[in-house]
Amino acid sequence: MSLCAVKPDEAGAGDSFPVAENLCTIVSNDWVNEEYRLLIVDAPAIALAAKAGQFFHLMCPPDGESGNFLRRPMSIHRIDREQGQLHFLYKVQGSGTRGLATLGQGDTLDALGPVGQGFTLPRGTQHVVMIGRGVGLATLAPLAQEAVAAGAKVTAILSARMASLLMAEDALRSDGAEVVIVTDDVGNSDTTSLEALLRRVHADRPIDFVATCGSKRLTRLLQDFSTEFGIAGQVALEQRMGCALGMCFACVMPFRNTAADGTRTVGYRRVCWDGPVFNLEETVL
Amino acid sequence: MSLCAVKPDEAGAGDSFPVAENLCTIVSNDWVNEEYRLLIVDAPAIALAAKAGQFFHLMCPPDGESGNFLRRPMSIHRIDREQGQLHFLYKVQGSGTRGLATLGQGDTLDALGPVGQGFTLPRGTQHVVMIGRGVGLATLAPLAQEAVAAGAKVTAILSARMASLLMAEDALRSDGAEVVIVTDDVGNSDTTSLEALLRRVHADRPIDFVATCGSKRLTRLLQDFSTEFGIAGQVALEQRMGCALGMCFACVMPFRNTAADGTRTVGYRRVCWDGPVFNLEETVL
Amino acid sequence: MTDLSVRIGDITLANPIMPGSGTLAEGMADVFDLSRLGAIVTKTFTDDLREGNAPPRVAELQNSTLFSIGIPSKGTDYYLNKTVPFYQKFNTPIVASISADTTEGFGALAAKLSDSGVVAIEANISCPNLKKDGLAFGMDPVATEEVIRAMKAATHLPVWAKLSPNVGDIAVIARAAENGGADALVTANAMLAMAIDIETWQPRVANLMGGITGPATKPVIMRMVYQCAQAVSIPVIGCGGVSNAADAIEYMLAGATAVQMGTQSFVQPTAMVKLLDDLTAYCERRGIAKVSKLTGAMRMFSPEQLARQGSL
Amino acid sequence: MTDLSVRIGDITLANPIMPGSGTLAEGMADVFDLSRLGAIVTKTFTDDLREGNAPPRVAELQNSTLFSIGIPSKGTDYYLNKTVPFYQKFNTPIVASISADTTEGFGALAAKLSDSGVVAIEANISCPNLKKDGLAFGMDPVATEEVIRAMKAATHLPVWAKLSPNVGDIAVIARAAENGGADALVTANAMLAMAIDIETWQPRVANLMGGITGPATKPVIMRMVYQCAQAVSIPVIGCGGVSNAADAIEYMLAGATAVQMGTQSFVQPTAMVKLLDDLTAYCERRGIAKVSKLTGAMRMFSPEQLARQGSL
Repeated sequence: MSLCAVKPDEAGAGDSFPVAENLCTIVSNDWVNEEYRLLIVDAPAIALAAKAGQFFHLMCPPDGESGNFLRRPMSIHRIDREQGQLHFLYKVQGSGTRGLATLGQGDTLDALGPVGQGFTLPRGTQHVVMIGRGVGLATLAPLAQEAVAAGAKVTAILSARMASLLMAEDALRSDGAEVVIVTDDVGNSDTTSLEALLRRVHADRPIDFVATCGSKRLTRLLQDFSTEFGIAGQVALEQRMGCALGMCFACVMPFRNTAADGTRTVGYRRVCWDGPVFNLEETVL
Repeated sequence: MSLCAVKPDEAGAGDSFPVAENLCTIVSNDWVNEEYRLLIVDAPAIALAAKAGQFFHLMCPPDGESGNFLRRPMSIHRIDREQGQLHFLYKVQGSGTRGLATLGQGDTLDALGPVGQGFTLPRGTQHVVMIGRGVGLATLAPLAQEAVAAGAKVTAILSARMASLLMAEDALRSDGAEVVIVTDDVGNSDTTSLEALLRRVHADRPIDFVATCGSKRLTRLLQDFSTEFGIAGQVALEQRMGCALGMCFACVMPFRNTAADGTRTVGYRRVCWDGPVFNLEETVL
Repeated sequence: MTDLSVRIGDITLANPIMPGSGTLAEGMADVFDLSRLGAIVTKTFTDDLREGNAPPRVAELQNSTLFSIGIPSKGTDYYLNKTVPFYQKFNTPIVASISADTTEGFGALAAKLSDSGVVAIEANISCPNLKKDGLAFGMDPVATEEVIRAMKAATHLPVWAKLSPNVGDIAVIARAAENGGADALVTANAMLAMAIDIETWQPRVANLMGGITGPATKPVIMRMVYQCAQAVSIPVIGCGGVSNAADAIEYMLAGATAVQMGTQSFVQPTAMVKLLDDLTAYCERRGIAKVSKLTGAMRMFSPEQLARQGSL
Repeated sequence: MTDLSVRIGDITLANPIMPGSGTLAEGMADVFDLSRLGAIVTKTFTDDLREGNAPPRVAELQNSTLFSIGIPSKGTDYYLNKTVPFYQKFNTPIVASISADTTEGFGALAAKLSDSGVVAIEANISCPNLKKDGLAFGMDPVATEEVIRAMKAATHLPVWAKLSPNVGDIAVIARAAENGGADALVTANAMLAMAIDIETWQPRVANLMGGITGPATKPVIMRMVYQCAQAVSIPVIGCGGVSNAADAIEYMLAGATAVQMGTQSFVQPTAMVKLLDDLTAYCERRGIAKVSKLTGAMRMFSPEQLARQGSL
């Protein structure tokens, strides 16, 4: 089946479709630190056509009395087309992820996707700065890979409570990103320190794209920073979802709209279909 | 906890109760032939106090889309007080038994019981004849054990499509029963042959109690036979159940009642609470 | 130690947990000490003897059951001479659930119970009358009010109205019951439902329709309990899919003063006792001195909160 | 080869499977060929632009979901210029689902759709009007009849009435819709329900109440489909918890001519296609030449059978 060649507008014309209920075989599903697990699956070609910032909607096994009736959205941590594998990095915190944690090698994961609008790197981008905290780091890694492949320098600022909770560091480095680590422990992860850091990075080498995920505080920081310097930027958002295909309208959040005449209003958009990646300046926090 | 000492009438007086949600550890759960599985569990003392003809109401694991919301009644095949074990013999045919079949060694079975009215062997019984087919055989085995222990001779007539589907034969022999086998294959399992067999057995050594389970045809045969010769008899019945404690009134079947003035009427009784063992002459088929 | 007691009109119950009518019988005394319950609501009986519906009477559904029992009854004499004395061995108030074909019948039966030893009478005006395609007293506010009024005129005992969920606006029925003099509402009975076997093409219960009970019904009855609690000033007893302490707490937050457990007792006979233990633990963890503080304690989203969550 | 076609009034559909309104959008075209469907029912829109309710809009329940979306709408122009052309790429009849605040509004919007390319209009008179504590047109037979009559006067297109399940006697509403001129009934919309978070003590959807959908609702809606099919002579389309072919068959046996799938498509976007495959296989296994033979084919227990099964 030809995959990326099929645009939504052409669907129905043949029998190749860009989104599928991919039945993926679990390769491993292990703890990477005390809070996070890394799930690696063998994925079919449709799934491997995913782009940075897109996500999969996972059927999670039941967790005790919770049947996990709905799927759970999960951002992609790594698309490894050589190995034919997808990586998901997740925090075990709700019944969905508790169910996911029960999957073992050889089990099957039903992963609907890839879905959603991923990151859009402006043509000719020279220097991408991404800043993430917690599981947000997982979501940004594929963007680093794409940006480096597109010839851009990538500076990844990773924030965590302590160094032992850092994730994605190795993946980012091996993808060619320059990694800067800030932690609460060390005391350089507060907004003031980070703003100063961003200014230093920008002064050293002009940033022309910023991206973030997973923290309102960091998103606000990047909104202010990118507005001040006129830098394009995007954020990957999270919201409780129903269908992940734009059908149920459950996952809306408010965004700023600009009409043709310049009038600005605020309206709901679907995180699953209009996002989960949105332009920073349109995002209401 | 003192078990058999607690009669229903005394419940509430202390904190020992004759019925419990017994959490039993699976010892084994293997196929005994192409249709039946034998489930052996380690059981607590409350469960081991069960009497022949009583049953347990089993919580069955989910089977695919069927959650098996309700428990399933299961007659007891063997009460092994020395080993502290209960044996259940079951045919895998519905979602409940399919769920049960998924249990493996070391898993836990939630077995509510023992519940129901078991067999009542008249005092001084000399010769018990029991006749069973299919899974009905499983239900009768504990009665053989009790009858032999009470000093009676037991003749067990086992009926099956073919000899390979026979069950309980060894258990019955080891408990001291004389086993007679009839099969469709051989052509001696039809009603006419069986009636002739019963008459021969009775002529040889007078029968004073008959018991059956699992076949309407055999129950009718025993009803006619026991009526003709004035022999006491009982049948263990099966019915779809809700609660197994006489609460929901779902498992009723019609029975003949005899009023004080001799008037006979027909009325519903609960198989779980008034039975599952009923006197043959009261049973409506 | 949390005070678990609740008041239903003039009656104080040691705790808010009781069985739904028809979901407890003598057999339960073999499993746990019935003295632990807040009340014992007995199975609905009629003055006359009734056999109930033909089997099959039960079908298993997803997270629920379809019961079509009818109202088998051994009559009033059996109730007074056998049932009440059995439960009087326990230190728990007994509530009689009754049904009748007419308003007068409800009144006459209530009168017979006045000195029986029960502390209240629950009027089962809601059990689907399958002979009328599911219509019942409880689907009509006028009939509801008349039945309760007739019972109140016939006995000094408190009367609880067990409402039918098979109505458009439960608040109208709730107010009718209150106007008739009901001392409490029980919200609600089973929802009228149906299932067909796709192999035999026959109904899965012989009587075609039955009542769906179990966890699947909780969200709809939760809404009705809230609507009832908003509509009347008498206590509301929540009944519908209560399986555990979380469900009981949810009903209380919605406005229930007490809750009845039904179907879960069929699956797990010790569920009411476990519920009480877990409810106590919840109150202790949350520092709730009196369980009655939970009643109606739900907090709506504030405008500020909706704004933070992305409201427009 | 089984003939899967069914007739809904003057319209012949290639098969009886269609999405429930609000459970299919452009994104589904990325998953399978929408030409396989019997019809495409689009998400309800209003003439005016609406944002819908504040989030959280969804709560997960047992075997079901609680949705409180409101009716976000991009208005009629968007529908005519964007939505219809998108779905016209598929070889499937389009059914527009509409809502309005007034009877006149329903009529006016129906008129605007007359030449839009849709083959029928579904009147969403049943979406809970949460501003009125859940009351809606569909809870009142007079309002139901008036809305349908106004639409029929305004357009030559067939009108389907999507009934509310939040009523006491669905047959009364069904007959009112038929009297108003409805060409078909869709039974039914979501059941009004509620859930509370026992940790935050807040409602689980911001708007307090929402509609429960999913498998848990099937037995109640099944009963309503049967009651509707008994009450009217126009086709009934079953809608409530359809997850697979077995559910569709069950609805057809109860009297439905076609079925809508909703929530299951959120969980399993290919479910409608799988349903069609399994429905075909069922018909072939059972030797059913025309799927329409299933409609209303349920067989009651015979007196002889009840006697055999132990009836009295």
